[in-house]
Amino acid sequence: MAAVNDVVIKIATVNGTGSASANGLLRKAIFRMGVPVVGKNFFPSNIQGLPTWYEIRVTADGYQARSNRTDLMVAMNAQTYAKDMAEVTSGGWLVYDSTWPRSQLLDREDITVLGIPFSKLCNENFDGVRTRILMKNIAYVGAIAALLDLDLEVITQLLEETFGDKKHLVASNMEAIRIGYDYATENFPCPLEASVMAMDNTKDQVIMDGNTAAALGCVYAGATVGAWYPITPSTSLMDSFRSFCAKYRVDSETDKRTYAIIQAEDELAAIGMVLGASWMGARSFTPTSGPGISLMTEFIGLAYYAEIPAVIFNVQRTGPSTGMPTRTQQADILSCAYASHGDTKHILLFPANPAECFTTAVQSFDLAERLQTPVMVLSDLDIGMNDWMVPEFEWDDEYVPDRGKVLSADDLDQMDKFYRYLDSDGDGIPYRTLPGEHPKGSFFTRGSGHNKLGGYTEDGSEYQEVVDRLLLKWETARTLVPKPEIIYSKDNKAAILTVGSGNGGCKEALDRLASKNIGLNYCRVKAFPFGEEVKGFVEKHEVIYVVEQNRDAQLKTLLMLDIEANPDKLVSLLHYNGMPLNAGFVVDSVLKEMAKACAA
Amino acid sequence: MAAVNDVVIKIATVNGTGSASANGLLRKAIFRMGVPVVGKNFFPSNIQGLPTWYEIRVTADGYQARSNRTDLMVAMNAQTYAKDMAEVTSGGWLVYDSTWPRSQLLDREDITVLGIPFSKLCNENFDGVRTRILMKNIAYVGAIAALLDLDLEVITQLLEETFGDKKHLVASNMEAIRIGYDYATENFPCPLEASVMAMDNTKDQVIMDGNTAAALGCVYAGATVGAWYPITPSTSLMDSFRSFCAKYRVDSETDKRTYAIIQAEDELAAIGMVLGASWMGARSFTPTSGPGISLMTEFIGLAYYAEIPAVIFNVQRTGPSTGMPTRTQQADILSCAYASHGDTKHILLFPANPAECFTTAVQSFDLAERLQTPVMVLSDLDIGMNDWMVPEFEWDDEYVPDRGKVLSADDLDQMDKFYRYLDSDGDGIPYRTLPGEHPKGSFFTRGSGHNKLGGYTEDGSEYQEVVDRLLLKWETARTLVPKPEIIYSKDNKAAILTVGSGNGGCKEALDRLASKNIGLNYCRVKAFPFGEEVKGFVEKHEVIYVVEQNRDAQLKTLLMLDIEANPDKLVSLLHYNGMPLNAGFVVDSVLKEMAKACAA
Amino acid sequence: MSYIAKPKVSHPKLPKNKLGLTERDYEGSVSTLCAGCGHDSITSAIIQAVFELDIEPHRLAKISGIGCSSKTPTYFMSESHGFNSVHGRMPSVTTGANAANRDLMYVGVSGDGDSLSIGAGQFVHAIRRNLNMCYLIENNGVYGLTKGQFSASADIGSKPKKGLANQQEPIDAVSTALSLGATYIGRSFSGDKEQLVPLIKGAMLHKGFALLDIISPCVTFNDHEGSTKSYAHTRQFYHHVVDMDYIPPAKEIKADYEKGSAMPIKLHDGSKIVLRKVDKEYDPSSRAKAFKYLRERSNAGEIITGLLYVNEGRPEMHDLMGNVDTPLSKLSLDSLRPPDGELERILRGYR
Amino acid sequence: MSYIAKPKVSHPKLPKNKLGLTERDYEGSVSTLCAGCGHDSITSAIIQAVFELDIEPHRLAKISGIGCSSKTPTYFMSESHGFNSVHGRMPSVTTGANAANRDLMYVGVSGDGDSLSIGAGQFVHAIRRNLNMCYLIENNGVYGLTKGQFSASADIGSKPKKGLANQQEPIDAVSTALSLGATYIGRSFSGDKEQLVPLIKGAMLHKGFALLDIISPCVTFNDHEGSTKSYAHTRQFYHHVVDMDYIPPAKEIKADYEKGSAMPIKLHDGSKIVLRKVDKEYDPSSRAKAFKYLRERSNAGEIITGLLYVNEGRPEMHDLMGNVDTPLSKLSLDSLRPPDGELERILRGYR
Ligand SMILES: Cc1ncc(C[n+]2csc(CCOP(=O)(O)OP(=O)(O)O)c2C)c(N)n1
Ligand SMILES: Cc1ncc(C[n+]2csc(CCOP(=O)(O)OP(=O)(O)O)c2C)c(N)n1
Ligand code: SF4
Ligand code: SF4
Ligand SMILES: [Mg+2]
Ligand SMILES: [Mg+2]
Repeated sequence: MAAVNDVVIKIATVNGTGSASANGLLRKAIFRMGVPVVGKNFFPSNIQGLPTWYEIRVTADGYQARSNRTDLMVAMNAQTYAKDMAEVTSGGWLVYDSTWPRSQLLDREDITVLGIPFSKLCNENFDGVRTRILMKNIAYVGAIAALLDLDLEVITQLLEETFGDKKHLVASNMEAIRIGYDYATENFPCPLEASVMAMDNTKDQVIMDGNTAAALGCVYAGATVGAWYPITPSTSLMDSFRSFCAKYRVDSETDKRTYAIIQAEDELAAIGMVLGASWMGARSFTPTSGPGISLMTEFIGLAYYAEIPAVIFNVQRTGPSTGMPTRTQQADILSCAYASHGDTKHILLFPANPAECFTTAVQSFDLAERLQTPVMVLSDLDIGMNDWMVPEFEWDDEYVPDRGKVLSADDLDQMDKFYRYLDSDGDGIPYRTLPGEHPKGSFFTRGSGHNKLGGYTEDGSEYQEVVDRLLLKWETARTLVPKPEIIYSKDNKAAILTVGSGNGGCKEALDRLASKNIGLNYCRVKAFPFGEEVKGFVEKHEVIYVVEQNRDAQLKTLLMLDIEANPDKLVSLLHYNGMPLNAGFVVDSVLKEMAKACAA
Repeated sequence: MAAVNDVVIKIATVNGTGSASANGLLRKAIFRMGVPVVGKNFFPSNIQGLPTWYEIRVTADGYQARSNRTDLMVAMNAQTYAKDMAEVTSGGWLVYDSTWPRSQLLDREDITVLGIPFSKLCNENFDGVRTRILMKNIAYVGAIAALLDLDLEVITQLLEETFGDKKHLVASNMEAIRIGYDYATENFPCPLEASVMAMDNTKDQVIMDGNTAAALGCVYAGATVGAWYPITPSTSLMDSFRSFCAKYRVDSETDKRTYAIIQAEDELAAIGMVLGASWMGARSFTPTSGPGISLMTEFIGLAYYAEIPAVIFNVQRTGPSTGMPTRTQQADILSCAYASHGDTKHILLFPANPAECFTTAVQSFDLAERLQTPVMVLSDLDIGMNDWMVPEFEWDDEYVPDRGKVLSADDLDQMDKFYRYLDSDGDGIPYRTLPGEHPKGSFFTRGSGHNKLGGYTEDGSEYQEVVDRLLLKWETARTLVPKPEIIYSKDNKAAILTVGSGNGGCKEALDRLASKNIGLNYCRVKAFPFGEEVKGFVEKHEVIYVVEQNRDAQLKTLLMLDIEANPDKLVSLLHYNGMPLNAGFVVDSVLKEMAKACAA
Repeated sequence: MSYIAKPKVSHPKLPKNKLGLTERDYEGSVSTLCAGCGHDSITSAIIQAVFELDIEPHRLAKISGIGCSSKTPTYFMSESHGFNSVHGRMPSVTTGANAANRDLMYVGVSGDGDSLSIGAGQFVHAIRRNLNMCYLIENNGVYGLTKGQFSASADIGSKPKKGLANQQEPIDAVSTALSLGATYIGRSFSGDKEQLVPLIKGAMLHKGFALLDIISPCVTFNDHEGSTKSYAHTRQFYHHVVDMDYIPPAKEIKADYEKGSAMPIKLHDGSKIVLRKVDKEYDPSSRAKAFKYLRERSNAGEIITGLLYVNEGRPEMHDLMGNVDTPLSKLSLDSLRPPDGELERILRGYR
Repeated sequence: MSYIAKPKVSHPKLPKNKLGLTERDYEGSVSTLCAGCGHDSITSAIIQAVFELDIEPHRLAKISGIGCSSKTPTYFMSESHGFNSVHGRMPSVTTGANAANRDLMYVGVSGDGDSLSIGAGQFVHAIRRNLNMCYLIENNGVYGLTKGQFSASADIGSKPKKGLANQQEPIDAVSTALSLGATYIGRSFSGDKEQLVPLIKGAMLHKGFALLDIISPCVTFNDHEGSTKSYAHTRQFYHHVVDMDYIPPAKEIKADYEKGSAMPIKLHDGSKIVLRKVDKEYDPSSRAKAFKYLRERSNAGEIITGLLYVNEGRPEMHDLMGNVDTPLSKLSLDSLRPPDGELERILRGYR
């Protein structure tokens, strides 16, 4: 099935052996040749010594999801040879280190096995254990370059960019490239049928992971206080924020910082810090993942009820409990939507890729401050830690942040008396003040019963008045959150509806189904609560395939609850084994469900 | 509206002044006269000095809910005189301490105001500040005894039971009773039209609060490890467990205990302790309330996924956040059902009154051990802390606890090898072993990805096999949990469906509606997941009034999600101001909804 | 919370501070605590301290957890911003608030349950950061609001109203803070206003984490015979070891201190505190020695009070982080963004 | 977790203990930690200790939180029950387990992140209860599993691989445990098996809370120059202060200890430990003095190791509670119910 500019390369190595930079070099080289790529990392939940895979999909069409093929397997890890070979798609190739013979590799006749003595070659050409290991990685890049006909100029240039002044490193790396390249060229018919051919499909595109993009969004939103507790797969979000801040938030004269990153003692403290900072008027956020959300539950309820802005990035991983920390899933939707005891509901935003992580991050602060409530950005490991090709982000230098209804000292001067929880505008959103601004602005923030004036109460009707207003605010939120992406293929009765990282696989599936003459409409929700558009879309269709990455149909659940979508027409296609979604799953499932419906 | 044996007495005092025992005396006296009573406490979230009310409903019919009348107000708290007077139902009476004149009491002409100089009388007859305060409380009991024609013999007997050998206390209390009694008899026409007349409607009944009953259930279930962190309104559950244990669980010879109550450092630790103890094979539980549940969230997910039994009593209070800790609500249903990140769902049991708290407590351990998963008993402040008249609990001395699938040392001896998560019986429930029992029984408990053998895994399909089995276990749970209470009045198309403490008010409403010729069917769910019976009931009806005590229709939510109940026929009647439900609310709301439906 | 409206009468003859405010102006709502509760005395000491320090009410933020003690921020400074958060989590909220706005003064009020049980983790980590705040533990040895269970500060052998004496080792806030490096540590007693007011003043002005562990008897649940946190017991075993005077910026040190026993320390705003050592052996500048002294004395049943350790030298959180002087919350968002057009440059690195 | 199947070869010549087991029988799955990780050395010290103590594997429960360190229970004693719980919550799970079954031996394995940050509250409260367990902190100054952030045990001035040196006061597990009253406190180093093995044996047999704070370098993230938790730094500044020997029940104390420096202590099972004081000034029976000594030495940059404090006298949790000797989990449920017919009597009180 592999073809020119439509190949899936998978590299099997051991973690901690430095293969990440070699894999990145490979991915970038293809991208620089103008050919779209997708890069996915499959790594274990440990630090060193276990099998790890990097998958590069070369996709002229620019699809964003993983493919369920493996055309060219580079099996560098003896522990997983057997498994890796089994995975190669019929007609594909397997490259392995033939320094040691592997007779079991002759098992499959439907694939081509290419042995390259990487270790031997590197031992002959390089000194030092560490160098030899690193160079072996570069050497397989060289071999792949030959097999797929990559542009060596581009590779050279990338190495130069990486090592800059360190010319000797450029030289030694190029030597390793050559070793692999030459061996392949001499021993095999290069290039393979499936190769990479320069084109012009990556213009104005970048390759980035979602955590970096979200961090950049936080910088652009003007966030100043980031509190967090490390947890995979959200850690790199704060790491990136720290790097950007080191660059853009240090006063060049005084060397002083205009940001505070606080590594909290745990997630309970991290969210407490965010609430404290937001209360003071700073834009503040915390990145975390499932277990962290569970620990933040009590504070999230306080923020909801006391109406304090907060931005929480939940980079979801496979649950429940510790689950599989290095695998992806979308299974925190329900627990985030209704986090905390008592009557609560929370705004969720669902970016679908790194580009949206950037814009959604900015939006999340605007919405949190406008609505005075926690906003949770639900990304996942696939978006957060994998390499996506996305259009260059745009930034409007005229952007005016929405700080919401905050009374200034002047406003307060002109007021008789300030009451915190009055709904003066009829939109369910009260006015707030910032501590320290003005003597008249003081009020008491509390999670205990309070009335609309902000006073403590145990009076049932005063209490009820406030929680009822929160429902009105929810309706306002519905009008402010991002609208879904909707695509009509033709005016038919069936559609696919998905969320977040389901987007890539579903869109590709739409194309594939269309090629089978099945034209489905498409809706990708971007936020909870759902607005009119989602409701209208659901109502308009007779069958909606709800594609999501969890076991319990959590998105479907929200559709049923928030817009009373009729469950009879919502057909769940659930993918939750921890791997990113691929179009094949969607296509197969849709076809199966269609067949079932016909049979019934 | 008040009539003989149908009176609502409300006593307004200040907390910390010892009125609780006087109020208890009054309630018991009526009960001992064979007349059913309901006792509700409305107290502030502080310790001393704020207004507090005790409401006694005298109800020949034996209704269990509050009434929305106040026939006889005993206004002992000057701070709340005005409010208290305003609350008296037209035609009712207000008793106040006339030691100081209260001219504003003449405001209402539709009620009768009776002044009794309690303070003056007590100052004349007793010495010491504390004694005078306490005796003033007893004196109002005396006055009410005269006004309502209570049996002084019964009161004397109760005082004798209370004070036992301390004859002088009996005497002084009886003197206080006399003072109030005589003043009322001499100055007012006693008894009032609404009075209490001895009958025989309390045979085989007891008066108890739900926390005491649940604690007794834990004792009978054989619970040995109780870990907790104090929180209103669940605290008295552990207090009662401690008292019962002090009596029944201390070895008479060695003076040693067969129970461990651990006051944890917080709720995270409390649930951790429960899991540790359950893992070791002890029956273990924790009582808590909303904020505690939020803090337990992470561990609850671990228990679900690692399949560890746990019993959690959630005595619900008004949320969100700290909310109103001394007011009731049923607003943790949703957060308990889906507690924790990732795909999880949990078994909920809903007792409706103290008698059911007793049986449900026992059941909860059986179910938790049978199903190897957390079971949450959702009570509330109304059930847990108020005085309910319920039939004497029954206990079958032949009761055989269900310890679930635990392999004994003998079983293990005969096995080749033990694997923790195999579904050998096809019901989704694997076998477990207890640490220390047998060398072959050892296994590794973890919240991280594991396969059916109990081994660590990061393999998608191995992971999925286990979480899919958990769904099968859920279906087994569905068949094991308690069935709903269903009452058919006639074969009509409309019904009331409720849960927990909604029971009393709804049943009374059924009677009242029936008297208006509106005959509704009735279903009270006792557990989540819902079984066939609930599903059948919902399907059979065209309109179902879902009565629940929260803002967001959380029970309706579960019906929609768990049995895909059609929301169109579920009409929510929501009562969530923190006060216990009363029948009037249900009747009025049903009538209003019926009118709306007719108009539409 | 109270049903009694607070009388807002003007009292022309009450003394005024530099801001023209009277002590009344620093009061809050009427307390709803039990009559005689130690916490109310601490409230009034706070009011006196802030009045005398001429603090602008709206420039002070008062933060608490949950408990009788944590309710007290409602009872002082009604013109200040208050935040009654969740149980045990006052430190994190204060950390975030302070990170956002370093210019305000932060007073955290907590209980022994709030800080030493559920909040123990946050308590120790706020100390580690040398968070610039005044942290008050109103310590009664019990959970007042949930009706009298022992807290982690209950002493071994202390008897409850009924039931068995406590057998668990107490967590002593002072020695914990010493072992973690808090930079201003005092212990006092709600019934000793004379000692308490200057301690609070110093704590408010100290730049860094200032802890005051204040024994504050719970009259309802822990003031009986046999309780080691009762008024009677505290009075009996109470020892001043290092008292202090607070001297405002302008004033000179005048009092005639006995040589060797007085130790003046300059605070960051120019004011001074003078330590007066009652026990000359005591060294309030050494964590190691202070700890040893305290343990030995507390083994002997003594309650050692006063300003027990102080270190004006250690940088507080913002300085440890190297932050700008302007509060982060006051920076305009525009100034926080990379320059116009910079995004394009950044993105070039991702091609 | 590993893809390599563990070879299950029999080794007839390996030495056997009293139970007829070899050290091999106390091993677990193959470690998936980084080659050279200190934690693996601790695992092997544990294996040696339990082998030599003749412990029946299934009578020991091993419990952990989350982290590289918390993974290690998989790598020893595969015939024991293990519980890899959630991050920072090993103490509570162990408390509950022990409450239910006091007869097993409990080994808790934790990391500095697991115990001193997220788990700080549970850590201190387990100490307060004098929970009968052996609590190991595999202390590397960083969060290994999340890739090298500083933990709360990082020393001031310790440098990360890149970025700025740590400025926050460390939480020292040993002095915290001293201030809270743990009854057996030791510090050691993963690279010093000779010291470690007897310390672990004593900790396992001690009746009460035994803490071992074991410096265990993280070769991947915290073993570079400038790190104060590296192999090199630890070796350089490492001082034995009180070493100990473990002497099994039957054996007599034979070795010839220098007078005044040896201190024999009898453990509850009849075995003995003999403390050998390297620094004769040191007093491992006084919390006050030990604390002072440790702080002063650590101020001087020394890493003080050995059995630093021990108190065999304080009752452990069950004895504090007055519980029966039989494990609660072994009592038949029937025996726990009030006698037949008693319910009726109870209910009479509610009429
Ligand atoms: C998460 C949570 N758990 C439990 C409670 C119940 N609770 C309220 S106050 C309190 C203890 C207060 O003790 P302390 O901090 O010593 O304050 P005090 O009342 O003694 O002044 C508890 C356990 C709560 N509010 N939140
Ligand atoms: C609630 C929660 N937050 C965060 C994490 C992520 N996490 C896993 S291990 C770890 C730190 C481990 O550090 P330490 O205990 O010192 O162990 P080490 O890896 O250094 O041995 C963290 C933060 C988690 N698993 N759970
Ligand atoms: S219960 Fe105790 S702590 Fe609470 S207000 Fe009353 S006296 Fe104070
Ligand atoms: S990362 Fe560090 S702590 Fe973790 S296994 Fe590797 S060396 Fe050990
Ligand atoms: Mg207290
Ligand atoms: Mg560590």
